[in-house]
Amino acid sequence: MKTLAVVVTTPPYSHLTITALNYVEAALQAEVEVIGVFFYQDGVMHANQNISIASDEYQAIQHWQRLHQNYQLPLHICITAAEKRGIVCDALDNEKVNQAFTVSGLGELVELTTKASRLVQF
Amino acid sequence: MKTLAVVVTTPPYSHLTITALNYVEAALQAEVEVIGVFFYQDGVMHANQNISIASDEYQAIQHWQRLHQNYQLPLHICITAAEKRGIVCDALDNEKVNQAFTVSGLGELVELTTKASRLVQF
Amino acid sequence: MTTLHLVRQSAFATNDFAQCLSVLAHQDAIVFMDDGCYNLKHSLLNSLIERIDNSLALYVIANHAKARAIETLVTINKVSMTEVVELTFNYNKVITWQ
Amino acid sequence: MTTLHLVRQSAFATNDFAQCLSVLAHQDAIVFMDDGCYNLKHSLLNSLIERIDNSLALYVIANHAKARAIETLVTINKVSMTEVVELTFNYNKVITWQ
Amino acid sequence: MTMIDTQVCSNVEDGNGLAIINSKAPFSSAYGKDALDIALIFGSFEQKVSLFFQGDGVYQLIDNQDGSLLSIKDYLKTFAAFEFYDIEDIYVCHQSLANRELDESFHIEGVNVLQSIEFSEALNQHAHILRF
Amino acid sequence: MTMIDTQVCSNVEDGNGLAIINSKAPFSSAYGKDALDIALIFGSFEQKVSLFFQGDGVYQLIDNQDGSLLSIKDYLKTFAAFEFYDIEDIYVCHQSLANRELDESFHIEGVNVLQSIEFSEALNQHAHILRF
Repeated sequence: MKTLAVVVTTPPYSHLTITALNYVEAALQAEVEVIGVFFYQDGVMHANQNISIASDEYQAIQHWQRLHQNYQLPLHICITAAEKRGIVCDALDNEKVNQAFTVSGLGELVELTTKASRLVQF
Repeated sequence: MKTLAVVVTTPPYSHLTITALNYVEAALQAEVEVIGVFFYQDGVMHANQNISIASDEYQAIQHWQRLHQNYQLPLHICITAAEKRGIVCDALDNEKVNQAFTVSGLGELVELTTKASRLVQF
Repeated sequence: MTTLHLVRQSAFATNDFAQCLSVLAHQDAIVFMDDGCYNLKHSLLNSLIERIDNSLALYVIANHAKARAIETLVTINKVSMTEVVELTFNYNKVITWQ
Repeated sequence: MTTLHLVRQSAFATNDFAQCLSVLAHQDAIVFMDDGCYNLKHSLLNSLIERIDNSLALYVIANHAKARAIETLVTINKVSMTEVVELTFNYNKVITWQ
Repeated sequence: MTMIDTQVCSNVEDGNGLAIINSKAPFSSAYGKDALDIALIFGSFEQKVSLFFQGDGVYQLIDNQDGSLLSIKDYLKTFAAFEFYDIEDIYVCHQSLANRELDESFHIEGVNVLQSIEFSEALNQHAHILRF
Repeated sequence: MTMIDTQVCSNVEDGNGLAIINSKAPFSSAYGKDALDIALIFGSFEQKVSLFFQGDGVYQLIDNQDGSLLSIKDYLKTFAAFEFYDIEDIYVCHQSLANRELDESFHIEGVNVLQSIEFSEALNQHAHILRF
C-alpha cells in the first residue's frame, strides 16, 4: 500500500508552496493514500484566516482547501509554530484558524511518520 | 547631522532581529537621529497583535515598543507586505495592528531614504 | 536502501546541493526542481555525470526547467510531477535539499 | 565614496560573502556580524588579508564571535554595536549582505 | 564656489539616489518582486533608482522565461515598464553571467553588462543601497 | 521464513525510524530549535530518531558557545537531555568539521564523527528523513 505523509514548511505567499501543492495533488490523482499534510515553520501561515493575497496571484490557501474538500485530505498545523506567527488557536475563539486545518501538536507528526510508507518534506 | 533610516526584513521570532534592535538602540543612545524604521517583507510580522512568543524567549515586539515610547521612534509597516501575512490594516478594525506601528505605503520608504544621511538594512 | 533526492536550490547560491552529493549513494536518484534546475549548468553536475553509472539516475521537472529557460541535456530525464510521485515509491525514502 | 559592508551570512553556506568581495573597493570596511563571524575561518578571508592594504579595514562584533566560540585573529578589530553605529557614519554608505 | 558647485561636490561625496542589488533567482521567492515594488515607487516619486543584478539575481534578466508554466504571476514582465518610470540605469555583473553560462540575451533593452570593477564603481555612485 | 524473519527483512529493506539532518548554524535562525523539538517529541513517544549534523549544522555541536551573549535562549543546552529521551544516535560529518577548521570538541557526549561514506551509510539505515 502506498501511503504518503507530507511536511510543508513554506508560507502561502512563497512560490515553493505551489510545487508542494502540485506534488500532493498529483499523488491524490494517482490514488496514493495521502494520510496527512503537516504544516510546520512558516507553513502554518496557510491557516491564517486574515491573509489577503492579490487576486491575480496564486491562491495557495484556496487550493489546500479544495484538496481537503475533494479528497478529505487531513491538514494539520503545528500549534507552537502557529502561535509564534500570530495565529490564535484558542478553542473558544478559533475564527482566526481556517476550518480546513486541524490544530495539532508535533505528536501528530510522529503519528503520520510512523504510519506512512513515505515522508516527503517541502 | 547624523540621520539614520533603518529597514527591517526579519520577523520577531528571528534571532537576526535582535541584532537590528541592538543596532537601533545603540544609535539612539549615541544621539543619532533615527528618523524611522521601515518594516518590510517578514519584518511586518512585528505589528501582529496576536503573536505569542514563549515568555523565556527574546520579546522583540516589546523591545520595539519600548524604543518607540522612550525615543518617539517612528515604526512603519508596509501595508502590502502586512496584508499578505494576515495583518488586517483596516482603519475600522485595526485592533490587529500593534499601536506602536504606523501602517504606511512604500512611499514612506522613499521619504525616509531621501531624508536620511544613512540607510541601513537588516 | 535507496534514496530519492529532491534538489530545490541553486548550487550557485547555496551549499545544499554539494551536501546532497556528499551523501549520494550508488543506486540513488536526483530530481532537480524549483531553483535546483539551475544546477544543470553547474560544474558540480559534471563531476556527477563522471560518477554516474547505470544505477544512478538524474531527473528534472520539465516545466520547472522550461519556465527558467534552461536547456536540458539529453542525459537528464525530463519528468512531470506525476512521475515524481511514482519515483517517490520506487526509492526507499526521500530527502529534500531546500 | 566608501562603503561599510555588513556581512551577516556564513560563506560556508551561501554565496553572499563572495558577492561582497567582488564589489569591495580599496577604502571600504567589512563588519562581520551574526553568522558572518564564521567567515573568519573561511579561505576567502585569506585572499582578503592578501588584498588588504592600509586603507581596507576588517571588524567583527566581539560578542557575536564569542557567542559562537570563534577565536578572532589579531588583525581583525573587535567592536561593539556602538562602534558599528560610529562606523556607519565614517563611511559614505552601507551594504548589508544577508 | 557657487551654490551649484557645492551641490555637485555634495553629490560626488555622498552619491546620488538609491541602488538596489538583486541577488535572488526570480521564481522561488518574492525577493525579486519586493525589490521591483521599491524600484517602481522610487520611479513614480521621481527619485533616482538604479538596479544591479548579481549572483543568482542575473536570472531575473534572462530572455525566454515563462513563470506562467509554474502558475506564477510573472512580475518579470513589469520590467518592460522601467522606461516609463525613468528607470534607466540597469547593470548586470558579467562574472555572474559567465559563471552560470548565460548569454547576454535579456528580456528588456538597455541592460549594461559590466566587469566586476565597473560594476563596483557604478554601485559606488549611489547614496543608499538596498539588497534583495 | 518465519514471521520474525519477514519483519527483519522488512526493516532492512525499508530502514528504521526517523533521521533528522541539521544543516543550519545555531544562532541566526530557528531551524535548529525546530529540528530539536521534533527529535524530542519522537523520543518522548519512544520512536527511534537519529540526528545528523552536516554543513553549517555542525556548529550546533561545538563546545564553549554561549547564546546568552546574544540575548538568545540557548536551546543547545537542551542537547544534554538526549540521553534522557533515549536519543543515542548522533552523527557529525567529518568533512564539514574539517572544512570549518573545527576540532572534535563537542558540548555533549557520544557524538560519532563519520567520514562521508559512513555518514551516508548511517543516514541510509533510516525509513524517513527530514532536513532543517
